[in-house]
Formats: sequence, C-alpha cells, structure tokens
Amino acid sequence: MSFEPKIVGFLCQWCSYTGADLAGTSRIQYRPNIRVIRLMCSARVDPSFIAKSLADGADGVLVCGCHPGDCHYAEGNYKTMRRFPFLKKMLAAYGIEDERVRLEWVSASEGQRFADVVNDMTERIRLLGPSRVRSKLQTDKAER
Amino acid sequence: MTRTISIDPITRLEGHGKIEIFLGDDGSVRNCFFQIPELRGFERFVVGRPIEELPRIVTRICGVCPASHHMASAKAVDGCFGNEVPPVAHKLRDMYYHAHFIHSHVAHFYALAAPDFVCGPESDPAVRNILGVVAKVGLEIGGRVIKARSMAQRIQQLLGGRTTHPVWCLPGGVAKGLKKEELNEIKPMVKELAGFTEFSLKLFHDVVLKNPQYVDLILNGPYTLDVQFMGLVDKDNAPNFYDGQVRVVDFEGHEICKYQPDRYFEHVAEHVEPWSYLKFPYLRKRGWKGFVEGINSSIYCATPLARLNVADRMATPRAQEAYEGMFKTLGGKPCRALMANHWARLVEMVQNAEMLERYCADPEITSDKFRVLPQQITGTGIGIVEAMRGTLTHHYTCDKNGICTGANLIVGTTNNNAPIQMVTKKVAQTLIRPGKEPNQGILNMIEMAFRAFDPCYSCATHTLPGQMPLEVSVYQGGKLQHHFKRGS
Amino acid sequence: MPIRINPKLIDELELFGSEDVQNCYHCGNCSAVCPHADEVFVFPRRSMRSLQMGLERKLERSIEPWLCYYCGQCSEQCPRNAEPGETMMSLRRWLISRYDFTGLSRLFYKSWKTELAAVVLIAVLAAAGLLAYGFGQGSIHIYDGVGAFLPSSAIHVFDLTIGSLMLLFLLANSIRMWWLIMNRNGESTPWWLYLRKSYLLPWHFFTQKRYAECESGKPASVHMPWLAHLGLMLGYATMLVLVMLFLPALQEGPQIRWSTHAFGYLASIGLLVGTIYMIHGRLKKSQVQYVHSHGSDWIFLILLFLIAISGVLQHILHRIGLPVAANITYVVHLAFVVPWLLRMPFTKWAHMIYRTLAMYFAGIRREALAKQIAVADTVQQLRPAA
Amino acid sequence: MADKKLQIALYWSAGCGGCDVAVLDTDEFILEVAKLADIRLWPIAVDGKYKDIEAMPDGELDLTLFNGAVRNSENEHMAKLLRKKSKLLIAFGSCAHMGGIPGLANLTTRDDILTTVYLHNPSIETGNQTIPHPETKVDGFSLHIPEFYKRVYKLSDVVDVDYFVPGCPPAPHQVKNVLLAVVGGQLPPKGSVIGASDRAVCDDCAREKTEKKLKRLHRPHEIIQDPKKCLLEQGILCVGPATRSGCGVRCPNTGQGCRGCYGPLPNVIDQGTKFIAALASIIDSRDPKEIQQIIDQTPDMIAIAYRFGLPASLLQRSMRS
Amino acid sequence: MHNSKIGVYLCNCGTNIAKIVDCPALREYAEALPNVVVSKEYKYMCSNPGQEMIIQDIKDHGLDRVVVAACSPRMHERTFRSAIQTAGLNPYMFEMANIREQCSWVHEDTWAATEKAKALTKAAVLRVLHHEPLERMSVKMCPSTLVIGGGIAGLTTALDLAEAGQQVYIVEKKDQLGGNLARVDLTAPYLDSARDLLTERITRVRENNKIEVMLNSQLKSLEGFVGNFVAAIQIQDGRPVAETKKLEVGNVVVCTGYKEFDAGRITHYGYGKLPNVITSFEFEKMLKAGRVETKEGRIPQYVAIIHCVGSRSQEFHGYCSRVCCMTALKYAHEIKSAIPKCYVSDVYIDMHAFGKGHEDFYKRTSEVKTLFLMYGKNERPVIRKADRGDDCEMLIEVNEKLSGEVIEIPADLVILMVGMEAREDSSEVARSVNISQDKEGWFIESHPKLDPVATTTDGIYIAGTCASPKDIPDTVAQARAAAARILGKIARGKIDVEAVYAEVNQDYCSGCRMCNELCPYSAIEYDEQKRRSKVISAVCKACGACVSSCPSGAIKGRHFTDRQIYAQIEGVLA
Repeated sequence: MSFEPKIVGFLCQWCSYTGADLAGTSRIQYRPNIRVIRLMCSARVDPSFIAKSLADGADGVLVCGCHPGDCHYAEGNYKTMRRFPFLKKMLAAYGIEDERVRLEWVSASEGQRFADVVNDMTERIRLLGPSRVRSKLQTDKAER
Repeated sequence: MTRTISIDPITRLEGHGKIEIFLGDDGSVRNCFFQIPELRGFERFVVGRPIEELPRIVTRICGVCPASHHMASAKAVDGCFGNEVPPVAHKLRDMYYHAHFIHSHVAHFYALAAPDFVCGPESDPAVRNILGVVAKVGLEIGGRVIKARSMAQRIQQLLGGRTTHPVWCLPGGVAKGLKKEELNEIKPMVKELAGFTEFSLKLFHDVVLKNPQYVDLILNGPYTLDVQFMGLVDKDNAPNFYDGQVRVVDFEGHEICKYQPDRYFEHVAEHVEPWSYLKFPYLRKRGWKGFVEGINSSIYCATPLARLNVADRMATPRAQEAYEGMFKTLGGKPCRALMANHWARLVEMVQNAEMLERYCADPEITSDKFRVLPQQITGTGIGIVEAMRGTLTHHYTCDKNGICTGANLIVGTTNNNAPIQMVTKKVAQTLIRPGKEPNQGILNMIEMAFRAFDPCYSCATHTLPGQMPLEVSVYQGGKLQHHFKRGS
Repeated sequence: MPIRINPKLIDELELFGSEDVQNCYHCGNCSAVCPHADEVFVFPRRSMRSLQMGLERKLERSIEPWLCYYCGQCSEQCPRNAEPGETMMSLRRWLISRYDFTGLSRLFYKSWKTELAAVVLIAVLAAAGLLAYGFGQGSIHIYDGVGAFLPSSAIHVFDLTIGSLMLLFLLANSIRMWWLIMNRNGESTPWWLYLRKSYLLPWHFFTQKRYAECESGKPASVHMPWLAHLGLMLGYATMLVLVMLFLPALQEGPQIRWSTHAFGYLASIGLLVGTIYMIHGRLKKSQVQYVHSHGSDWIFLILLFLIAISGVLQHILHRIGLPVAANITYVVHLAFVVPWLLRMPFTKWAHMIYRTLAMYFAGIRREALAKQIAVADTVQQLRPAA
Repeated sequence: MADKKLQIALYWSAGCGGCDVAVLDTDEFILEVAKLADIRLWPIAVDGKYKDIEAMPDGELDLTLFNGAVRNSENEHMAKLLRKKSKLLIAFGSCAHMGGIPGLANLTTRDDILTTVYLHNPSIETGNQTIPHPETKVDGFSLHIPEFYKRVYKLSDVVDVDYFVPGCPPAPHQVKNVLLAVVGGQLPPKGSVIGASDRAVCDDCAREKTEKKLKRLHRPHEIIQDPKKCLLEQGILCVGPATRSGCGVRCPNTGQGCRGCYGPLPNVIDQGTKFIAALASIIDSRDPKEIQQIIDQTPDMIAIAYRFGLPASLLQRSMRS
Repeated sequence: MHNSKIGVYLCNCGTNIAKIVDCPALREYAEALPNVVVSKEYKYMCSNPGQEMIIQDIKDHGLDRVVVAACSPRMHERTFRSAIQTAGLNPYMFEMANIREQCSWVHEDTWAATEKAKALTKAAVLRVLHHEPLERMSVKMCPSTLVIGGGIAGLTTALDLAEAGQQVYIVEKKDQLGGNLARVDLTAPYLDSARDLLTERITRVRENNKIEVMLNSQLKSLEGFVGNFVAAIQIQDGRPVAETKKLEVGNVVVCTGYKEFDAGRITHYGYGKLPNVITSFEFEKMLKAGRVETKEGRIPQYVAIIHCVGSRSQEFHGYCSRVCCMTALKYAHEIKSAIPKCYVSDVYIDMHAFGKGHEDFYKRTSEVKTLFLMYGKNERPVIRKADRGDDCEMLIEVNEKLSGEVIEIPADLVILMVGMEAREDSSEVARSVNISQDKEGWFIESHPKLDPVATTTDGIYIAGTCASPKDIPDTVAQARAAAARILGKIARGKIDVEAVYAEVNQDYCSGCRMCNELCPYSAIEYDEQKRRSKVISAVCKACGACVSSCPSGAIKGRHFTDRQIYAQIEGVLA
C-alpha cells in the first residue's frame, strides 16, 4: 500500500475549525490523512506542539488560523505569523524539510479552501516521503 | 608469549589517558602507547555558528583553562572582523589572563608538584599529597594556597564577570570595563599574590634546591628528552602569554623559526595515529619522522620550561632575577630536564604577579574606552596565546555574514602529545627490563614523567588531596599476572 | 496657460434654446449612442462639458455641433434629462450668431419678437415699395407683358440685387466660420486637402446623407423627417435657382411652359409637403427633434410656408386669368420673400451652407489629424531604434 | 548520615572539567566535604579504579555526581556502572543534564566530525588518510579506544537519573547547597532539578524591565549595550527569560545575553521552542516581509536557543545522515 | 488520574457516521484504551435516551471522565457537558471527538475513516485524562455607565440608558453639551435644522434625573475591569479649583468625537492668508448668522467649494471623511437660495453620495446649476488672488478631469471642506480606558465587521466619530447599539467569567514582562512591587497567546494546558 502521510492539524476554533466543519456539512471530500486538534486561537500553537508532533511521528503539521486582520482575538494570528519563520529556520537547521510544516489562513466560510489545503499538503508530503524524525530517534536508541 | 601492561585510567583531558605497554617474551618492552581516547569535535560543530559566539563556545573545550581558549578565540574573532581592540581592552584581557595563570600555576605546583619534592618521590604515597605538604611545611600554607588560588579567581571574576567559562571578550574589546571600586578590591589581592609568588619561589629554594638528591633527580633523572622547544615571545623575546610571536628553538638553543601567529600552519603540522583521538603536532618544515629524539627531530614541546628556553629574558625585573637564578642552577639554557618545568612555573608566576601590579598602577585601566564596534568582516582570524600547558592556536574562517565556515584548534597539551608518548615509552623501557618485574616504584616515576608537562588531563588534578591515580596491570597472554595500584 | 471658465455662458445659451445642461454629470451615454460621434469628434458630451464650464473660445471653434443632425437618441438615453440633442441645436444657433459679424442674428435669436418685427417691417416696406413702383409705371390689370404691374425683368433685377446682398453676407460669415474652425495653431492643414475633399460639398448638400444615418437605427416609418428635410432642401434649392436664373421664363403665361414649370411644380410640392410636415410635427411634437421649438423655428417654417403657398397661388391666379388678384398675391409673395432672403445669413436657413461647409471642413480635418497621428506613430516607432 | 561517612563518587564524562573546578571553587568548603564524606572515586583527584567500582556491591555509593555528556561507548559504560553502584545518581552540570555544548555536535554527523578533524583541517599532515579506529592492530597487539558515537546523549538517555544539577558550570554556591541537601537528606521528589531556582534568570537580573516590543535584533557585537536596561529590550538576544535562575546572572551581569545553561523552567519541556515563541510574540510588526527581515538579523537561532540543550530538545539531533 | 474511569460513547448519528465509520470496530478499539471502563455506541447520543445512558453509566460505573465521539463540539459540547453535570460530574471532565464533520462526512474510504476516527477518539481519551474540574466564576455588574463626550452620540447613548432606568454620567470637556453638531446649521440631505435635533436631546438629558452631566470635566483614570470600573473624573465646572470625583461604573462608552483638519496645513489653499478662503465650519457660522458675504461684507458673485481638504490624500489622511460631500451640496443649496444670482462651483475628487436620499440630493443640487468640477486626487487646486480687472476676488487653478482642461475658476469666496481627524487627546483617552487606536488615531473596534461597537477591552464601547468619520444617522445608530449592548449586560446583573481562561502561576513568574504587551484585552497586569505579572480572569478571553508566549511556562491556559495538548498529539499519532 502506498505511503499514507500522518498530518497533525492545529486549528483555531473561530475560523479554521469552523471552516473544517463547514467542509463537513457541505460534504466536501478530502484526504483522510489529517488529524485535527482544536485550539482557541492559532496563537496558542506553542512551537513545541509542532516539534513534538514531528518527534512523535507526524509526517507533516498544518496550522490554520483566521486571515490576518480577521482574528477573533484581534491579533493572535499575527503572533503565529511571527513565530513561523523562526520555527522554520530552526526546523531547517534540524534538517527537516520545509514543506512538512505549513501555516495557512482559513476562514469560517472557506470549507472548500480547507479541503484544498489538506489535499494539496497530503500530496506534497506523499512526494516527500515519510518523515525521518521518528525513525532516527528510535534507531538512535537501538544502536548509538 | 607476550604480555600487555595497561595503565588505565591516568585521568582525563577529553576522556581518559591510557598507557598500554607491550612486553616481548623476554619481558623487555616491545612497545608502549599513550592513548587519548576521547574526542568532542569542536572543530566541526562550531561551523555554522555566528563567529562572535565562538569565544563563548570554545571555552568548553577545557573547564580548567577556559580563559586560554576564550582569549585565543577572542583574538581569532577580532581577526575575522579585521579590527584592533582598543588599548584598554588589550590591557584588561592581558590582566585577566595573568590572574588566570596564577590560579592555575598555584594549584598545579602545590597540589601536584610539591608533594613529590616536599615529601619526596619515594615517600609513602598516602602522605604524598598536599596534606603531606601541609604537614611538612605548616598548616597555614594549605590555607594560604587555597586563598591565593581563590584570590586569583576573584580577580578574574571582578574583571570579566566569570571565572570558569568567561563570556567577557567580544569582537572589538570586552563586554564590561573595570570599575574604580573593583580595582580597589583587586589592588590588595595583587599585593598579596605578589608576596605569595616570592614565597613560593623561596619555598622551592629551601625545600628542593637545598636537597642535592632533588637537584640530582631534576638534572639527571630519566626525565630528559632531546626535542625542540616552542613558546610565545614579545618583541624583546621575553615570554608573553597573551600576545606576541611564536618562537621555536632546538635543544641546543638555536632559533629554528620565529613567526607571526597567522603563519602557524607553515610551521606546524599534525600527525594522526589510528590508536589515539589526540593528534601529534610536529614542525611541518622538518616533516614527520616518527617519535624520534635528536637535533633534527621534528618533535617539539611547549611547556613552561620550553617558554623560558625560547625566551632571552623575562619581561619584569623580579622574574628576570629568578630566571637567571634558575638557569644558573640548571647549568645553562636551554634546559632539557622536564622536572625543571615546576620551577619554570614559579618563575612565570612571578612575572604574572608583577604584570598585575603594573596594570593596577595604570591609570588608563579603569577607562571606559574598552570597546569599539567592528565595521567590517574580513573572514579569517588566527589567535595564538600561551595556555599554561603550551602554545594554543585558534584559527577561524567565516563568511560575509560572520558565520563560521571553518575552525582549526591546536590545544596546548596536544603540542606535547608526542613528547609525552615518547617519555612514557622511555621511562617504561628504562624501568621494565628482562627479569625486572614492574613494581610500585615504576608508577610514580612514570607519573612524574608526564606530570612534568602538566598535561591538561592532569591539570584537572590540581586539587586536594592530590594523588595521581595510576595503575599498572601486567598481562601475560591476556591473563592478569600482576596488579599494582598506587595509592592508599 | 489655464483657460478661464465662464459660469455665465450656460445662462446665455438658454436664450438660444438650451435647457437643463447643468444636469449632465458626464456619464457619456450620449456620445456612446450618437451615430456620428467618433474618436476624432466626440459629442455631445464634450460640447456639454465645455458649455457647462463656459469655455467660450473652445466652443466657438468647435465643429461638432454642425456634425449633429439632432436625431435625438442622446436625449432619449440621457439618465439625467440634460437634453444633449437640444443643447447641440442651441449651440448651432449660438454658433450662427457667432459667425455673423453684424450681430443681427444674435438679436433675432435672443428674441423672436424682434425677429418677427423685423420681418413684418421689411415685408411692409417691400410691399409698399412694390405697390408704389407698380402703380407708377404700369396697370394693376396687366400681369405680364407690356405695361405689366410688376414686369418680370425688373423683378429679376430686384431679386438678383437682394440675392447677391444675401450671398455677400453668407460669404463673409462662412469665411469667419472657416477662420474659427480651420485656423487653429498646432494643426497644419495642407492646401491640397481642400481640393481633395471638395467633392464633399455637393455630395452632402444634395444627399443630406448624414441626416439619413441619423435616422438609421430608427424604424422605417420615421424616416419621414429625413425625406421632409431632403424635400425641403432640394425644393428650396431648385426654386432658388429658378427664381434667380429663369425668372422671366417662370413668369410667362398664361399657358404652361413645361420645360421650366415642371421644376417649379416639383420644388413647390417639396416645399409645401416639407413645411406642412414639419409644422405639423412641431405642433404635435411627434419627434424628439420637434419637441423643443425655438421662436426662430416657427418664424422660419411659417414664412417659408407662406412664401410657397403665395407663390403657388399667384401662379395659378395668373393662369386662370385673374391678373389683379395675381398681382396682389404676387406683391404679398414678394413681400414675404424679401425679408426671407435678407434674413437668411443670420438664421437657421444658414444651416444649408454651414452644415455643408462643416462636413467639408470635418473631412479635411479628419484627414489632417490622421496624418499627424500617423507621423506621431512613426516617430514613436522610431524612438527606440534611435 | 552522622555515624557513617557519606560514600561519594564524582565522575567526569564527555565534558570539560569545569564542573569539577566548580567543586573546587567551593574553596574551603571542599575541606568540609573531605570531612563529611569518603570520596571513593574522583579520577581527576582521588585514587580509585574502575575495578574497585566494579568490585563494589550495588548501591554501595550514596551519591554520584556525574558530569559530562555521553559521547562514546566508555561514557555509557561508566554511566551504567555508576548507576548500579549508587543510591543517588545526579546529573551534574549542563552536559549531563541536557547534553551541554558538546551536544551541538548533534547538528552534524560522526563522519563529518572525523573527516573534518583528521583529514581536512589546515594543519593536518599533508596527505593524511588515517582516522582513529576503536581497534587497531600494531605489530600483533591490538589497541582499543572507545567507540565514538553517532551523536551526543544526555545522561538520562542512557540511565535512570535521580536528580539534575544544571549549569555550565553549576555555580559553586549551588554545588554547596546540593551537597548540603544530600547530607541533610532534604531532597525533593525524584527527577527534580536541584541547585537552581524555579523562576527564570530575569527574576534575579537587576536590569530594569518594561513592556517589550522589538523592531530590531542585534548581534552582541553590533551594539554597545546599556548596562541598566533589559538586554532583550535592547534587541540583544538573551535566553534568560526561558532559563532557570540560580547561576547568579553571570552572563547578563557581564554584559552578555544569557545562553540558557541552567535549562528550561519546571513547566517547560523544550527550552528552544519556548524561547522563540516568546521572542516572536514581542516582535513589533505585522508585515511578513519586515518580520522575516527582523528575524534574519539573528542567524543560527537553533544554537542560541539550544546552546546547552540540543540533545535534550524534542528533536534532539539533525535529521541529516 | 491513573485510577480515573473513563466512559467512551460513540454516536452513529443515524447513518451519518455509521455508514462510513466502522462503529463496532471503533467501540472495541476505544474499550481497550487505558482507563476506559465502558465504551458504548448508540444511534443518537444527543437524544434524551442517549444522554440518559451516559448519566446512568456515570452513576453505575462511577465514571469520572467522559468522551463522546460524535459530531463537532461546536454542535453538542454544551449538550453533553450539561448532561454529565446533571450526573454530578464537573462539566469540564468531558471531551469530544469530532468524527462526523471532520471524518464521516468528508471521507469515503471506510478503512481510512475508521482509522482516523480511532486516532481522534484516542486523542480525546488521552486528553480527558488530564482534564481538571473547572469552576465558572461570576462578578457583579455595576449598573451605572460612564459616557465620555456630550455630543450627539453621547447624548443618545445616555438617553437610551437612562430611559431604561440606569444611572449615567456624562463627562464633557467643554462648557456645554452638543459637541461638533452644535456648530452645524442645517443637515443634509433633508435640510432640517441641527439645532432642533440637539435641543430636543439636551433638554431631555437635562430633565432626566438618572443622568448626571459634568461639564468642563475630564476622565483622569480608569481602574478595574468590566462591571467594576472606578473612574476618576476631574471636574472644573464653575469651581475655582478642580475637584476629582471617583465614580463606580460597570461600562464606559467613549463618544469623544473628532476634530476638523487644520486647513492651514495645505499651504497652496492660502487659508489664513487669503481672507476669503474659509473652512466649512466658518461657513456654518455665516449660515447660522443668516448672511453669506465676504470679509469685506460684499455679496459674493462666485463661490467655490473645495472637497477633500485633508482627506483622501497621501500626505494627510488616506481615508474619506464621509460627510463633506453632502455638506458641500447642502452649502450649494443654501447659497443658491440665499443668493440666486451667485455662481457656485463645486471642486471635488469623487462625489460620494452613498447614503439614503444622497443621490437624489446630488441631482437636485446640480439642477440648481451648481458647476461640478473634478480634480485629481494628487493634483490639488491652487488658489491665487485675482488680477485687477477680473470680476472676481480669487482664481482657482485646477486640472479639470472631465474636460481634460487646466482651468481657472473665478471665486469671491472659497469654502474648504475640511475633513475629520482624531482628536489630539485621543491617545490620552485610549490609554486611560485601555483601548487601541489605528495609525490615524481612530479607536479600534473589537471586530471591524462583526463587533463594531465594542472594543477589545471588555466593558469599553465606542460610538460616533471617535471610531471613524460618520454622518449623524450612523453615529446615532452606533450610540444606540452601544446602549443596547450595555442594557443587555446590566439586565443579567452579573458577568459570568468563562471557566476557561489563563492564569499566571506566581511561583514560576519571573516578571520578565514578555507577556505584558501581548494581551489584546489588556488582561495582563504587572505588579511593580511583587515584580510579577498576573491575568485578570474576568477580562481574559482565553486565546492562549500569552500561554504559548510565556518563556517560563508560568502561564497556564485552563482547559488548554500544554499537558492536555501533548496528550492529544500523542493520541492522534498513535
């Protein structure tokens, strides 16, 4: 069977999670590879969540928040916007492919967009292949 | 039927020192290896770091002489930015470094060397330690030693904020200046340290030189090596620890070369043996000839004695006096007796203390012009200082954003890796002969051999109660035949 | 050098019949629907704007009003009822008054009463003069031949003098028109273009083709205005030619002289039908262009109708052998003709000439501009190469 | 403990010895220790051989202060041995606690290090092809050196650790506290960090702090810092807010930003990500371009945020092979 | 926690879930998960029997945590929370797995969907293990309201509140009520008198004993939080020395209005140099005085009105001030009716006639022969003195867009339609009531589209032109909306503080102050004495920005703790 990526999604509950629900109510089909975790705001996404997801075997991590300017909490998503480049730089230094971690703005009305993002990301990661993180950390334990 | 004697551990610099002695069927030493089995790879993992961070990283090469690495690194980084540090910063760094020398030398001499001389090489190991020394020369000395060492540490702290792993130097100078009140706290300590260095010298005279047995041990023991000497000297060829040119002389006193730090790789190369993680530097122009002695040997050592051997004079009067006295007693310069290193250390200490006094008197020392902002990045920097244990070289390259692209380090002790290997073998061969079983006696002898170098893995032994753990196991056909343990 | 605007102009134009110009907010629909507007001559919008802002100089030099035949589609399309069509009409009136150096036409346009008074006065004087002359040298009982009340030879001379007087005025005004329209700095018009384009004069004069284009887009039934207009134009032209050149022959009788009279009859029909249709139209406001009627329009039509009818009448009376009645009618007829002719250069009737000239000038300028643009383009293309 | 002397061992693994010097820097106190305890192993200082350790019954030692990271097979072997023999195994200093600076090696690979150090460095003997091996045969004898591992581990990766004493090196007064705590038997629950504060360095830092908003970040050499103001507010990177206090604010007091040697705070599992999360949120911009540009003013964030703790981070090592 | 008992309930949602997700398999899987003591599936979990089942099990099996795998929590979280509450559990000991909207409805493949459902369920189980019982707390809501500013907005809000029986305090900086509207003569487009609009309100305010008006007074400081503010008002009114009065208020409405743009800043309009170049407000004065004339007292023959003075330009304000266009048309009307012979040219950029009756008003204005001349945004007209011999005072040079001509407009009187800008003291106000301003200085609404009356600080509302340029109807609408919002809150008597909020663990806070600027609701307070930060839970909205930003991990996001989310991560990846 072909490689099925595991993608962890962190969604802000006001825009993106609602958007994802909308995709559901409008029966928009998308890849089943994403596992969503609901947060109050994308600003709650502590970069360690992303690191942990990768360490625990995620092939990709998707963070979705309200569009800039539309944040339910006025400017939470700007904090996320600022954290990402930092994190990306770090992940690059760890040798983790840029595409594995992604930030997207999905509003409550963008069910279709959510589906598209998930499909697109799933396919990109399918091309990248499985993440090396988990396996490496495990083999480290086995043979030093 | 062959036997292996392994001495493990002999304590560590980066991991363990380990001596393997192979005996032939006839019981004579076929071969002897001195191994350094650990590596941490600084030269690789500092690559990619911002160059200005390096002085804060490379200190962790050695927690015993971090200041040496800090200074060498700081100078290399200044080179990468192509900028001169302001005179005040230069003085402050040098001042700090002198204090660091004292702290290291005091500890080494009293905790390590003194027991051998004060108590005697043949004395019962149980008492052959600083406590024994204290017992012999009186209780207050122990306290005084500790005090002296902690004052030296305190001076560093007042100057650079930290003692172990300083973060003080940065491109263009130092991060903090010296405040008047701090100077006022330093002055009395310097005065006392100066006294202490004199006292130590006197102690050495009284205890060692008055004892012909010791003098004989120093001059005529098995502890001489016919290799060349390396050390850092100022423009008048006086020893300088923080700055200057590298001078190499052979053991007959002829200058082999004298070069600016940035030409070091034309003169020094490192040889690699598969059985040790520590490299073996040698004089590049002479080529690697193996572990051989002789006037043409490419092996050199870089120790306190070596420094005095390459120097023409000391930089300060009282030190000059002591220096002349020493070589007079030792029958002229250069001196090849490794044991004299202990003496040389005391002489250096005198210079350190005098230099500190100078700086205390320097009105400019508390100026706030201790830093400039670098304006450019030139991409390469080489910093050489004298670590307590030998010439220390840091060589960095960086890209236009000041990110380190390469690093080459020749650590003090590494210089002496080959001599130590050689002297160990020499001693082993002298002591272990057909029919003569190895015994207690050889242990301290061997120990004394490389301790004279104060290699960094023994620099860690600068401490109470000060016994060098050492052990010889004699194997025959891989089976334990004899087992000697030095110590209680 | 900025142009000084004149907010008052809009008011002045109202005397010439413009209405609601201020309502225009320049959506440009009018220019879009106009069958004659093109990229060179953009109207009515541009003219409306110039008028709102009172850019007099710009207006009096503009040719656009003459290119409009008032099909009225612009007015129908206007979202703000700014009456662009009527504005163009009134602009033509204003232009006529501008071309005229005597200032008479301004006088007439500004009040139809003045005009009427002038007409009546001249008519009465003419009538009186003719009667005095008739009784002085002949008998009321004789219509033509020896002792005729108004001998055609004499009248012919009289006509010619009035006619040439009229022509003189027309010529002067036309030159003024040419000066305003064609002599603009920045635009060079090579002389040979005038020759090349001269064919336009007769062409437009006789076909009134543009007017037909105006009507295109409207259902066939309403091509009438153009027919009427054409009939009137040709009828009038023929009649003018007959009167000026063949008057004696025209006046011969009582027997009918078909070679000449046939033309006369046709012309008369054209005139009568035309005038009647238009009067009826203006009364009923049957067409957009008939909705607004300036005093001058009425005077024009009625006078022309009277001339036509009286002319026809005196001709018939003469044929049926009632010389006295014929003479009287003839006097009346001439009394109408005199003011008519004298008035011609100053009023609507000048259209006949100005329009045709405008077409001619427009043709020339269009070509001139095309040349300039072409030159400009080649320069453009050359620039990178250079 | 009064009746029987405390049996202690100090061991130095892949580290620099600074931790031992820290013990020495307790000055006179070291004499106290000598009184209170038998130092059964302190290879740098005291007689005592592996064989003796191996000979000991398990749990013979009351306390082992283990400093240095696990870089090679010998380090691991000793760690396991001492674990067996000690009632209390304390990871002593940053290297044992989090991997320390040697842990930065996890950003590269074993082969990279070996080739750089033994083949490529400018001072290497021309044409040298030799790289040290675990086992070498020299005229019939075989010489052994430990195996150099692929990467660096923190002590708790290879054995179960009772307590952690952070710091590079641990501040002498903290060392004293720890030893006294052990002697006095007042120890927190197993697995805790001891000899450090539960608050961040800022708590002890005297520099004055206000609300933070950053428009620009400076590398240490790019700016003359104001000794009164919070370094971070001056745009000078300081990991202090994300680092346990207890060091005595050594670096900020010297005018240099903290690099986090005391490790993350009690509730934080990953020091580096925590630091960037905080730093990013005080950057004063909403324009992605400007943000990127501000962030690019500080290269090598990973080795600043994880200067002492890369092997202890969630991702532990470079994934390149 | 380790001995806690979890019940897992799988909803078939008729066939909505069951036809894609293999529910029996999921049930078995859930049953095997750690700490799960009971795992059941049912047709409709949200139905009464479904809830009953859960309640019964809680009693029978002594469950202390419940997981429901069903629709989106946005759908039924409340339902199930109250269900387990009736069973005596704390409502927060519950977690939901969304296996409908985000699983069965969006995937076709049964195997994949079931695997995903398992992961989501496991995540919920692992998470709920770390849940803690949380208590909602509620704080009192002080029913009185402080209105800052006595303009039309302030008066309107005050009246609505007071007429509903609530105490209101109006703080007015000036010595009279009415604000900017009091400076206006007639109002566009229906040309009714502003004075009438105002006097009616002012008298009602004066008569209402529930409203206390404080003239010549200012808000000095505002402490506390929603429902519990203490406002310090400095009152000068009549008194020789200012007295400071402390008021307890539950809510605050900011109606501080705007100030007009200083026309002097645009040099080439010559305002201040050319006597007959005046601002719209100076012209309003003329209109109120009933005589339109030049400084020299002559009746103007030409009047020019210039639009967008200070508005819609790069160097001053980018925005449109929204009222000037209609006001300008109003002037044209009033001038024409006062001086029929007068020519009015209206020099504008675009005609913004967006409101009710505005387009028609525009048409009517052009019908009275107002000459509309259009200029380009960035090439402003230039006014100069006319030469002798001209029949006018001044000439305005402008590049007229519709004709494409550079023209000169004659004028005896020039009226500059000055735009609105934020008052110079707006930042003071913003600071004292703790709301934010945009780069132009206007106060920012809590949400530009969905919540244009409230601000990011709970209990602080904004109405009228202090938030952005507005015309009277919009201002009044916003004012009344604010009143309505406040009355709604007062009616509830107490404010329930969500149980989910952030709190600072004082034992771990180092006072680094990283979080201080982060909170959009300014819920974070720094205690200078203790050198610690703390969160005012009543104000916190639980976004968690500070939680993830606290470098010490000292801030805990209740019900969204790191531990809970880590557990969830482990769950989805298992």
